[in-house]
Amino acid sequence: MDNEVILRMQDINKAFPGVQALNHINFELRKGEVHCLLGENGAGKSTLIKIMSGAHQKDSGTVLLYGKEVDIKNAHISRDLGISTIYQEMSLIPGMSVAENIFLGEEIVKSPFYIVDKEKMEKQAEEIFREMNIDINPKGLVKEMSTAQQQMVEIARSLVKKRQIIIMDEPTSSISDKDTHELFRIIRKLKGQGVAIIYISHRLQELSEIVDRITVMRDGQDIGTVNMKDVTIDQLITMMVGRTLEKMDKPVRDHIGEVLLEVKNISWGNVVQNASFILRRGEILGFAGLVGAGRSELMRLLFGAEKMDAGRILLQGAQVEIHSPIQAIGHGIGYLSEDRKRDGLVLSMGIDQNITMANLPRVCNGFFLSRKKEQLEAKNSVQALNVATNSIHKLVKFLSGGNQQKVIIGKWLLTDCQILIFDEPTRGIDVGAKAEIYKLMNRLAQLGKSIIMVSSDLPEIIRVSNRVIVMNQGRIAGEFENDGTITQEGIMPLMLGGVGNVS
Amino acid sequence: MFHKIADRFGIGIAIVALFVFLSVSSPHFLDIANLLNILLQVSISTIIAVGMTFVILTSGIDLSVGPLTAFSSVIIGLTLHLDIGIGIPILSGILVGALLGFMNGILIAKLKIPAFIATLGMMSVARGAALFITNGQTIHMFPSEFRFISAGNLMSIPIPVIYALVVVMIAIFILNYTKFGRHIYAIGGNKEAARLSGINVKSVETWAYIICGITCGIGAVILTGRLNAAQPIAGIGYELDAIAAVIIGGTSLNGGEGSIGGTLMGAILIGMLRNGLNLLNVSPFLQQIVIGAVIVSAVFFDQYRRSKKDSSAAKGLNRPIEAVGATKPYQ
Amino acid sequence: MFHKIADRFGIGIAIVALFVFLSVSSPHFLDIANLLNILLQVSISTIIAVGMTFVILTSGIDLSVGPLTAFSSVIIGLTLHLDIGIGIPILSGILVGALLGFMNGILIAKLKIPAFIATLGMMSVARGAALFITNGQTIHMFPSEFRFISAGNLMSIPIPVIYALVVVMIAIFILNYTKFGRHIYAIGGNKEAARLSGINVKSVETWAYIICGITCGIGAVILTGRLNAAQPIAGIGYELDAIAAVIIGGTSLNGGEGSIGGTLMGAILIGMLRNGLNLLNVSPFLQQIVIGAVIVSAVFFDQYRRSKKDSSAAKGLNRPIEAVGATKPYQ
Amino acid sequence: GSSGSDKPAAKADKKELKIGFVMKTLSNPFFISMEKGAQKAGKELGVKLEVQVGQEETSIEQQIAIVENMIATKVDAICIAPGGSKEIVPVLKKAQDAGIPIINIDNRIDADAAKAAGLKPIPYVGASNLDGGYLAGKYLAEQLKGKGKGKVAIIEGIQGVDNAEGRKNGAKKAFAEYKDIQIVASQSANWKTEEGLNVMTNILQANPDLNGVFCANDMMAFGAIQAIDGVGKSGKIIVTAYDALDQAKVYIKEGKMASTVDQKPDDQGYYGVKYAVDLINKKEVPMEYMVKLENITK
Ligand SMILES: Nc1ncnc2c1ncn2[C@@H]1O[C@H](COP(=O)(O)OP(=O)(O)OP(=O)(O)O)[C@@H](O)[C@H]1O
Ligand SMILES: Nc1ncnc2c1ncn2[C@@H]1O[C@H](COP(=O)(O)OP(=O)(O)OP(=O)(O)O)[C@@H](O)[C@H]1O
Ligand SMILES: [Mg+2]
Ligand SMILES: [Mg+2]
Repeated sequence: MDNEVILRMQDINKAFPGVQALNHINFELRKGEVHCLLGENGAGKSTLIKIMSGAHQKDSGTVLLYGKEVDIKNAHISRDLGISTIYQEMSLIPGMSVAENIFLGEEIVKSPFYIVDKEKMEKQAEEIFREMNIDINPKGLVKEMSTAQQQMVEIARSLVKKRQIIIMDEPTSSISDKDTHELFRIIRKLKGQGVAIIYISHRLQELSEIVDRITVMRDGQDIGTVNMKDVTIDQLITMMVGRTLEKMDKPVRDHIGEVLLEVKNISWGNVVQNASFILRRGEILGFAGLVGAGRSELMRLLFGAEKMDAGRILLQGAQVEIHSPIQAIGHGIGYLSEDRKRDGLVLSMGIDQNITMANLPRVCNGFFLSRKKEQLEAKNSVQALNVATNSIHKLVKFLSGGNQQKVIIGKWLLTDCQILIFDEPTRGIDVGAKAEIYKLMNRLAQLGKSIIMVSSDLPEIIRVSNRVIVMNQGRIAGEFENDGTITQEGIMPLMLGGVGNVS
Repeated sequence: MFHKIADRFGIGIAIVALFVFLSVSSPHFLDIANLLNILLQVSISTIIAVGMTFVILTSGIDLSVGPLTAFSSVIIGLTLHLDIGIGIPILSGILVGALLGFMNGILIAKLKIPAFIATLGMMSVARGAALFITNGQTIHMFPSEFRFISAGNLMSIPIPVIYALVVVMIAIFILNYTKFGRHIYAIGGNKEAARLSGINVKSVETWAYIICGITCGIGAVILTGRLNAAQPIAGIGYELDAIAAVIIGGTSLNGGEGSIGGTLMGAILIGMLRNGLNLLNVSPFLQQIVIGAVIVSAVFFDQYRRSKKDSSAAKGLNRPIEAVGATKPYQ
Repeated sequence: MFHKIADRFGIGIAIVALFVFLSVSSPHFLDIANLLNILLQVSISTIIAVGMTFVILTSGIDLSVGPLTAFSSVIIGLTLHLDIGIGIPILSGILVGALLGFMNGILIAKLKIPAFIATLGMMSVARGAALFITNGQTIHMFPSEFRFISAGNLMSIPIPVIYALVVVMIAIFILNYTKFGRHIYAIGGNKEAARLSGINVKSVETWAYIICGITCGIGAVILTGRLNAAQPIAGIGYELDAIAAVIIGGTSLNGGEGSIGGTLMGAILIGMLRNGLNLLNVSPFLQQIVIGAVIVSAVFFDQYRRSKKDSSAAKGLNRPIEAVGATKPYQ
Repeated sequence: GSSGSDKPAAKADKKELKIGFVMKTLSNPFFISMEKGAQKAGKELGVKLEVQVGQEETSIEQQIAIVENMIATKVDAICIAPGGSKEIVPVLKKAQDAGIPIINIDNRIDADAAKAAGLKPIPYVGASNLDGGYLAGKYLAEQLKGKGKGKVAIIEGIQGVDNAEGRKNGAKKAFAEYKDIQIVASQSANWKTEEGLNVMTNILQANPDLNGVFCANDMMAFGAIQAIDGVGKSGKIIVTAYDALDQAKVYIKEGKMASTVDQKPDDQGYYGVKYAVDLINKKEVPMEYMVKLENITK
């Protein structure tokens, strides 16, 4: 029975303070299909799947599992019903081991006394990782893992037991292409076993590889469900955003000026080794590399968030000391960190207060904060960046992931920094917003600002940057001028540690 | 600020309920003299709770406020007896508070010692030091100018009440209308994000403890005047009173969320309760039971109200973004 | 467990240093009798600190341990005088502790009252109740079987020390080898994640407070036997001692990280310090200064050591960078 | 509420008198028996007592607040055992200014402070801690095996508190009269039994040849006795203490304790209330009434 409907959601409504997150949503999931939820940031995708997983309670509507109405009051019930969820926001316990996290809530126990069977859990975790074809130590602590490794641990959690439904909310937003590849292989295998998978992603290119059907959402409503093979990506985008997007400009080069920043021989343990590069005025410099290549760390050193072991930084030819973010900002360097919840936002504050946080003097009258100025600046940013919110006072913890990212960008745009470092700026961001961010970076570059963009999305790097630097195992492995000829195939070997053709 | 008081509406209701109950059950409660008494009796704890609010907003804690107050008080007492007027003694008391607060700040912000341990240590050290320099003796008898300025009456309003009001106003202003105040909230909300936004986390954190020390110094001035004595053992239990006021007022122990207005209400709730139980002549053993029960109920009620409000707001009005520019800034 | 003790190496060094210092400076310190004394004197605080560790690991706090102990002790005293043997009194003391802990748990986990306020309220209520039912009087003189079983010696080992050891062992076992123990850590590490993993957060949290109440009950049994008296005002300041032991032992007030082994070391450090200062007959004023300074220094030293270790770990010096060469190239 | 008494005063239509009776705390048996004495006087004289105490003995600010509240509720007289002999003065001045008569019991108001504040003389009912400490110290010295010769220790109350310092200094004064008595340790146990036990254990560890100990209250002595029991020296080390709790008398009978000083708290309470009523009725009262200190021994 290939077309058997496992899960049917009818007329689901869900409101949060000041926003109707789900508005009469209908959704059905068939056995053995990969069903994609697509929509702009804040469309309500995560909210919908959280109702399935028991994390949120619906306000009204019915959920039918195999035709029978179910009341998913909490996460436990959801799992007992055979639903497993990988959340967009990581939900791991940092101080516990990988194996413990994987089995959290369904630990394997043995007699006597129902002792937790660590060995067995570690062994099974190892098997899961072997199956996933990745190398993670089940005994290692989660807090010592990179974001990507943590994401793989999240994925591993859903493979512990056999489930009928697996929900994946943006599983690929922070993992490498190689791991994505492995994930797809596993998804196909699960599908073959009749497992239904709900898949959420903003990476439209990857959809065609695995997805069968797509439900598009906009502003909490479902726009429609289509078969993947019947539509083009452009059609999907139109459904998502309700209009067609203009085509992206090629990187412009004519405004690039003199050398602004020179980084010489920066080292930090063996994470960053002897890294040197230059950055010109008005240039967009892309940093490519595999997960854990040391790009983020290099940027954090440059920004003074970490103290370098060795190395020098020259701004307009003069050496500068940068030992703290304060100094970096003082020299006109801004940094948008890759983990926005951990390092970027104050979740308990409003949008306005987050936006002005890095440059409060701008909204001060002398010594005093001017609420008026602050609101004006915040309102301007919110409109310029198209943040989806009903109030500039909304606490950022209530924003969808993509809109949170826009708030951080707004914060740094308010600082007037000459050099802006964007670390994975489009992670978890919808196509429309992505295009806006690219446009924004281009505009900033044309205004004479210099931009460094770290990204694990290779096509994005090639599309946006004027020049590309590749890092591998903490070293700078190569550099390409983006004169329109570079390709993924050209960069990839350097990322993997091979010898490349440095142009 | 005022929207934050409104946030704490639940505690407000609890206060009103208690007020009405006490007015009905004790014929003396509503006397102006008694109401002024309540304010006078909470003035010191309010001032110190204000300092504590700064600390807790940064997600810290200060257990040393009692001994800090005692130490400042002793310094004030000793210097008053030097016969050098009253200005220098008052100033040195407040400065000593600031200094000890600064030491707390260094231990916590710079040396990364958990605030609980650092201030627990300071609690012990400052108490020991106060006892040591006085040899355990109380210092007493101070000039009447000092007693007037620290604890007298101005047109029948107790001066400590005025000080408390001024401290509250300044604190509200600092937290809501200065860069520093915003930084306090940011640090409590997310220390790493604050650091990466170019906020000097160590300095702001240290200043929070200095401010708390200063409020202890001010508290010490009032206390010394009120008692006409400087006791090395003064201020026992201040930390619990201050923290309780802050948390009853809705500030989270995790930092980043809360307000001075809430703290003020918390302090008043506790003070009114103690006063009322005295007036009603409740047995001392029962008093403790009642105080505990009322505090928990008030916070429960507040909590309950807010969870209701959250869920009803959910069904609520969508305020369009365009309208934001038109709204008046709340001052 | 053992790797966790090694984690707390800094505190271990502080303990050893203090040990050596006291051995050299007091001729009586190294007597077996004195070392047993120290263990005896820390037995109650260790047991209660174990319960406190459970609570703090869930990112809670329990300020009511002192009054809980007093209340249990009073119940034990009253029932012992009913002449119904010693089994029922001991059991009822422990059960009463569990019951009050359960009430704490309900207030916190179910009614969502901040732990600080809920247990502060309980502190006041339980103290008042203990005073009320005894009318403030101490209950004296208990059967010698009770005194033996609660505070006697077994082959010259004080029985309370044995109890403390057993409690420590059971706690280590629970926290490290049972599902419940892992859930305690999970809740403290990330409550929302724990909830989303299907853990019954409310129940686990409530149990943490029940366990803390039980340890207070056990502490009360020992205390009642040691003093041969049940006092409604017993246990003043227990909460600070217990929390200090837990945090000195490296458990974070934010929950999720820490160990019973660390708590044990924290309790021993404090006990040894007090014992040594008594032996050396240090002036009581100075004692407070010394205790504060030593605790802060020990934690600083521990912190410093760990930050050294962490920073080298962060640079990946003891961790292999992903073996990229081994992976299959993509496409 | 002040009405509703079913036991009218002697003169039928006269309003019932209300006396504020303020003590340090009620978590100490000393004050409980003081209250008993006061209540006895209250019953006999047909007055209503409003008994108020601080949370702990050191809660002087709470006492001040209590007195302020009593002024506001217009009690007819205040009978107070101050937590601090100097600190209480300003608020008592307020009470006098409001025309409320005051009786001072237990802890004597500091004369200098009173004079400086312009306080009208306040009758005092009580006992001297210094004298009591002296009495206990003297008895301890005499009871030592070597008669005025040996090693002794002092277990102090909360440091910096008037009665703790008075008792300690009294005992020290007594010991100083014997050149062969050596004070080998003086440590605080904060009035608490458990600390008394631990501190005494440690003192015994450092001074195995200790001959006697003076404890500034019975509660700490109870702990000390357990510690002495623990090293099997019950009765061999002389324990003298203070407060004359019932349990102390039991221990004295058993020979575990040598003596305890009785400050007659019930008498203090009784006479405090009695004189307060006299003051209200404009009768003459003695400016000082010292209850007789009694050193209770076997
Ligand atoms: N806990 C919450 N409280 C208040 N509002 C919320 C909450 N969670 C989500 N929202 C709001 O609900 C709407 C839908 O959010 P949701 O997270 O489902 O979007 P999404 O489609 O997953 O977006 P993204 O692609 O950015 O993850 C948004 O407007 C968001 O601000
Ligand atoms: N705080 C930290 N503690 C321990 N190890 C860390 C920490 N931060 C980074 N690392 C490790 O340092 C190495 C370099 O990481 P970095 O984040 O700089 O790489 P990247 O190229 O930006 O890749 P990513 O896509 O993961 O961000 C990785 O092995 C990572 O696991
Ligand atoms: Mg989402
Ligand atoms: Mg990175």
